[in-house]
Amino acid sequence: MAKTADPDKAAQKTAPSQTSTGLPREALSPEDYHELLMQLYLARYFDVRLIKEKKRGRLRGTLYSSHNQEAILVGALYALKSTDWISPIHRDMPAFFLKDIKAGWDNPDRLGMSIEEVCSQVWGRVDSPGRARDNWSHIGSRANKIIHSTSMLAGTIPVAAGVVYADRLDGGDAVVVTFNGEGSTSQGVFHEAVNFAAVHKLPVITIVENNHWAFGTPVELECPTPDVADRAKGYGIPGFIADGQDVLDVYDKVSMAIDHARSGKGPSIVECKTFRAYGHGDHDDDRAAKYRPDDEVAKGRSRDPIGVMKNQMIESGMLAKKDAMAHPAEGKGAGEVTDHDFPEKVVKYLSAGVDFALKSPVPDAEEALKWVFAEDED
Amino acid sequence: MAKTADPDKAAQKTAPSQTSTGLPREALSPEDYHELLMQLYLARYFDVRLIKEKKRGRLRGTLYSSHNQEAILVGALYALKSTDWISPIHRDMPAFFLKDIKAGWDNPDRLGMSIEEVCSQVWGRVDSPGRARDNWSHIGSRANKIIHSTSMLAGTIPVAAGVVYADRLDGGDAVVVTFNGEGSTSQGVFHEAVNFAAVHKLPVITIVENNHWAFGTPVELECPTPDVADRAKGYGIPGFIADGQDVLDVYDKVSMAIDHARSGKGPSIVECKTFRAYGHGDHDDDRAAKYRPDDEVAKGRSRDPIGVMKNQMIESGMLAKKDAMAHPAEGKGAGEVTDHDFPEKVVKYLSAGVDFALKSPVPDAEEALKWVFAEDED
Amino acid sequence: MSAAAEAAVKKNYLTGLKEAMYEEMERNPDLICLGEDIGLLGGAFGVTDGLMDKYGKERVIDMPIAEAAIIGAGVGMALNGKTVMCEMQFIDFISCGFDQIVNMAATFHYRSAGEVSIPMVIRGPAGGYGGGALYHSQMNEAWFCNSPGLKVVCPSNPIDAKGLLTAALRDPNPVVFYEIKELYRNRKMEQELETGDDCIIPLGVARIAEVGSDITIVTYGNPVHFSLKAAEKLKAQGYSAEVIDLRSLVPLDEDTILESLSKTNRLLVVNEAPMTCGFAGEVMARMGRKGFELLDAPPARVTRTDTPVPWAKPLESTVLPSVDDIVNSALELIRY
Amino acid sequence: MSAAAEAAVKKNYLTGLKEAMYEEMERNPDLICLGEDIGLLGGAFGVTDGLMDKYGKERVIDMPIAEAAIIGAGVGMALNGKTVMCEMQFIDFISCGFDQIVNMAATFHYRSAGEVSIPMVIRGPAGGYGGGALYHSQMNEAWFCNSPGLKVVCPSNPIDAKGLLTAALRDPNPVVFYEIKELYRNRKMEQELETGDDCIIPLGVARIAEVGSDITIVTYGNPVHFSLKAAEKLKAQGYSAEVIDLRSLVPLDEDTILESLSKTNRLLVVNEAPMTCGFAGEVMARMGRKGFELLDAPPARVTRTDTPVPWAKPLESTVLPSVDDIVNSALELIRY
Ligand SMILES: Cc1ncc(C[n+]2csc(CCOP(=O)(O)OP(=O)(O)O)c2C)c(N)n1
Ligand SMILES: Cc1ncc(C[n+]2csc(CCOP(=O)(O)OP(=O)(O)O)c2C)c(N)n1
Ligand SMILES: [Mg+2]
Ligand SMILES: [Mg+2]
Repeated sequence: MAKTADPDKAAQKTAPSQTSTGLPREALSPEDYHELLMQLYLARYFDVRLIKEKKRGRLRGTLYSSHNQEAILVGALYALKSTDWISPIHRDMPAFFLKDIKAGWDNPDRLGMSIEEVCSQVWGRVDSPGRARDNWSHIGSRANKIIHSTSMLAGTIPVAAGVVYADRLDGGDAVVVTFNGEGSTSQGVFHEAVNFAAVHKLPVITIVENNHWAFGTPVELECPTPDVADRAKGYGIPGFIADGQDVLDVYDKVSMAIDHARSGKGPSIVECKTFRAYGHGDHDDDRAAKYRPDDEVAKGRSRDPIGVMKNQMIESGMLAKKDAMAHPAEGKGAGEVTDHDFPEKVVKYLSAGVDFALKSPVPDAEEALKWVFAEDED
Repeated sequence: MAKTADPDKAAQKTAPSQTSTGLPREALSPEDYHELLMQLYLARYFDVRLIKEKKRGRLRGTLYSSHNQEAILVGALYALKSTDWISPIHRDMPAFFLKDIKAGWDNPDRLGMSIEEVCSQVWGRVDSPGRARDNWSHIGSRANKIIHSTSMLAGTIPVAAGVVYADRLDGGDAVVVTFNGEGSTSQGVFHEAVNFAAVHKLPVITIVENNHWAFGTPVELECPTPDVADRAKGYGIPGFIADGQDVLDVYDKVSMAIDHARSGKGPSIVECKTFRAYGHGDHDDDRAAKYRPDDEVAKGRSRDPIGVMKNQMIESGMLAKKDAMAHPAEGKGAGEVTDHDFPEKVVKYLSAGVDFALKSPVPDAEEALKWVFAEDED
Repeated sequence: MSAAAEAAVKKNYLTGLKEAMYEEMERNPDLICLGEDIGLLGGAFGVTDGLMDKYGKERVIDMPIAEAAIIGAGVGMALNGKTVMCEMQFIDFISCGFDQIVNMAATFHYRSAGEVSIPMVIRGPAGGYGGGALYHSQMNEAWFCNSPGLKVVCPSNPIDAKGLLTAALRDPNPVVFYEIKELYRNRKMEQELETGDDCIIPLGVARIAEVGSDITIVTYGNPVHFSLKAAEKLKAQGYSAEVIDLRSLVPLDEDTILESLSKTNRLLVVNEAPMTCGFAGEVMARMGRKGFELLDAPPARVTRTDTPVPWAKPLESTVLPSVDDIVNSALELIRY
Repeated sequence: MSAAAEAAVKKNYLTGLKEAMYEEMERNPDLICLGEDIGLLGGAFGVTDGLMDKYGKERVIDMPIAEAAIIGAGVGMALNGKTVMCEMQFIDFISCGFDQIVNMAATFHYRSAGEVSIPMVIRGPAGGYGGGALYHSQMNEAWFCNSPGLKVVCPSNPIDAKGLLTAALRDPNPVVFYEIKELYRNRKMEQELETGDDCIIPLGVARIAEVGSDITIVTYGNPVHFSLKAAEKLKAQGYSAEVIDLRSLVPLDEDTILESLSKTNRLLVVNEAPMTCGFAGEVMARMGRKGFELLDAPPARVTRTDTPVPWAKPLESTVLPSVDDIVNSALELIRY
């Protein structure tokens, strides 16, 4: 793909096009487009469903919503092979079940976590991949090539670098995609890891979900450059910029980054510009309303990734306007939307996961003392 | 100075020139040139003298030579006001007494450490500014605006940022110059500190003494970009490149960086290209001969900063060829050079410091328990 | 409402901390605050709520997510004449700024032979019992107790929260300050708070939280309250436990413990840090030595098990000390 | 020279470590080494000398000066099937990679419910007495003893250096490994070394370095040798000291200590870490509890004072344990 050689060009926002652009999306079939739209729905529904479950009192703990940032997860993961690795963080819960889901939502052999496992984690049940030992997004699976993060932001990037170093040594061609907020890029370990990856041309793709806020701190106080992708310049690596509301643009830019990585040219940063639909976590919703400009949410919501994708599909004739309106989830907050705004397949799929989780037991108290050391297994 | 507005231009190597260049050096008088040359001699003599003292058995411990890198120290410090702060590290010992030395080598009121204090530190005597509590370059002086570093490379940069933050808050106009090896720029805290300084446009100048080796590791394994100054691009700040063998070029580039900083435009990086004359420390001399290419030292030594400066002064008519040859220290290793290769003033000045240190007592054993906490003073 | 009536208002732990911050910001114009989200947001838990509006963004700095820079920059400000408060959003994240604390801040006064003191408080929410899991539940104070040059403090109630934080903010040394986030908004233990000099609780002075004669329970932080509950339960069984709230670990008030032991002859130490090399063992070691002749039973401890803090409630309960654990250990000692 | 004669050659501590590295690199093709200057240079002290030439720069990686990346990348390699050795150029710099050790590596097996083990050794030169000053003299093992999920090891002689490092490199858990750099090239204590499986010293088994009956001196690292010297001096005064070299702190061989105490009834713990919350106190706490009935005198410790390690010789000597300190403490206990 010629584009990868010129990241600056590739970094420009690209409009969906009729004529050949050489963009990775051109290799996608109409089925892929429909699948992408369906995954956007699924990610969105996961989020609003959890919010509703919490309102209903069936769920405790803090929710870090990925509402409105789904295109980043869906677009990036769609660009991966199943043998690639990922490391999602707090705002990326749907990534755990979206990994490799294109291999079939119910395919028992696909790599990635099942919806049952992810819901079990949300509810702190024993069927969580981590048996509810750590919370929220801190799960992983070596078997499924998902790295178990800690809470410490950016702390998983060096681990990701190590994973692909080992893979390369074993003759593999895996890349790793780490997800990060823009605020996390100020951490020292971000620098150490990206620098190491750049020196060794490791296939590490650092996705920056730039939602312009790190909790209550605006991006200007975290990053001195106009674009967070500019951090790439310090390492002489490509810094792609994607429209985080446009799943196809994310897919294009991440595909270019992967192509760059897999061909041995090394790491890159993909900044996806987006915005945060609610507070930092749901405990922050009220305060966020005070520290954020009034119109920010409304402005952001007007470019809902589901709506953006539908429009592109309508324009390119893949979707009838009428069909597009059958499930009008786009532009709605969690409080406004209902199950009818989502395709039945999505609601059913997720509901099965929730039902499973609610029936999964909490782990036994004695498990707490297990697995401190590896020999404890025996 | 117009140059600061365009760091990329300013970053080019500049030749000494007859016609007006607008370069900071143009404001220097012939006396300044002679003083700079004398300071180069002094820094060099300090280094060779210590090597000789160790050979004579009068000195213990590891020496981290600044031989051949003196132009960086001299040029940078000459560009500072006395109220500015510095933080030297292991390879910068002469910086402690060179700070503000242009205010008069024997001026008791100048800021910077006296040669007696610095020699007392070298010999671990009680007249060291740190009373020989920590070794080698780990001294500082709040009164003299020199930050006390730890061993942890790059660890002083955030401290430097804090120092000038406080100064600015108090209405001061101080800048801070931190000295670092190129290897140190891989540390996470380098990133955290420079990023913070860039966000707040703090007057922090990060000098990178790129001698192409971090102990036994070549720069290519530390830094992925052709120039270490490229790291600046990640922060949207100027990355100046100076010829580290040319004290005037260092002076120019650091002056531009200072001008940029003092006018409120924020931090910058000044990479000074140089080479390491010996091993990492003197314990490494033998091994360095094995891991380094044969011709590296010879090649580097051919552009000795003392010789480079002399040539420029001869060219511009400030120095007679005959006078330049009176003290031919340039191009010689510590083993070859004698006191006669140095101006008498330099030898005398330093000898006084050494004599003083040798007479200074070691600290009392009981002092070891003092000053753990501040109230222990009382 | 009259001034007297207002003074009688009871306030929570968080308010105690907040008042200390406000009063010291007012009293000491050189006090600077650094932390993540402490300005515009007012802190993840609100300890610095409104502080930036009142004192400006130069003195209340919303820092990048960079703990080493937060602490390192704080050290630099302290070196240049400021007093510094660094907030860790959770004390767990202190690990990311660790080197700057133990090697830069802690040693500055020592290695400068007294030229430079670093008046600095590194504070943040700590402790378990809230389902915070591995990275939002830690009590990692032992790391800093083993790093000379740092004071280490942990209040268990609103009066101490305010008084110790005020003392810490006036201390010329770096202080690592553990706030028990589970107590922040606890309404049951609200207290009347003093103001300014009157509120100060000096570092290094323990508090006898409950007077007793059969056993000495030495503790700090949240376990003070479990120990008090345990003391009640013991009372129901006819035993009288003395509960000592250390309040500060470095410096440690050994005299108060020794005095108590001379009465009770039994020592139980309770904290929620991992057992090995934790501060509970340190108290046992010191008392085993200095109080050897006083002890009629082997000194014991109730601590977190040597495991991380897991998330799911039954798991978390297994690893953290409970009232029953304390009662059982105390009974074993008393009946020894 | 015949094979038998060669086997009889005595070797130093550093050679013990080096042989362990070479043998494990040969035995385990999945072993990767990461560190600063470990390849081209062969390590600041030469533990990995020649290793890159033999096994290639993919397996022996000259890392940037970035301790967090060294450890973090090592964890990633371990997660993906490798065994990892991370060298800290001095163990003092471990503070710069602290979070990756205590929160990433240490907890991986626990939080993955056993799915992922991290076979990783973090090793480096440690300890004082060499004029290394604040940042080249540390023994900071207590930080890691208080961080569940890590093993902590410290050999005192060439046989143990080789045997424990081999065991650590075969252990499925992260191990923090303290090498006493003052012993690296000590010629007086050279020993014959075994090879491969035969050399292994299992983690968690203490060694009785000297048999005695009047007092038990528990120690590890360099102070083992001071303790042995102290035992000699005590012998001259008619007293018999048993010296136990712990070799590994986590896991701890409590039985060997208890057994000794049942004979001597006196406990002195010696190490060179700062006193408060150090491992010496931990041994006192455990023995004060489990060995309460065995103790005829208050357990004591000789440690570094709660200060940094200063540079100038008289200062360094003041803060670090000496043979005389040990003798004096032992006599006090024996005569108690
Ligand atoms: C090392 C570290 N410091 C602080 C935190 C607390 N924290 C959790 S999320 C967050 C904000 C993250 O902002 P950003 O990286 O932009 O991600 P976003 O939440 O916006 O997706 C902070 C400060 C943390 N998790 N880790
Ligand atoms: C955090 C940290 N890690 C490792 C070291 C050990 N160390 C001391 S000097 C050095 C090499 C420094 O190289 P560079 O920064 O290029 O400076 P130079 O010696 O070449 O001037 C290393 C690795 C250290 N001092 N601090
Ligand atoms: Mg964000
Ligand atoms: Mg260098």
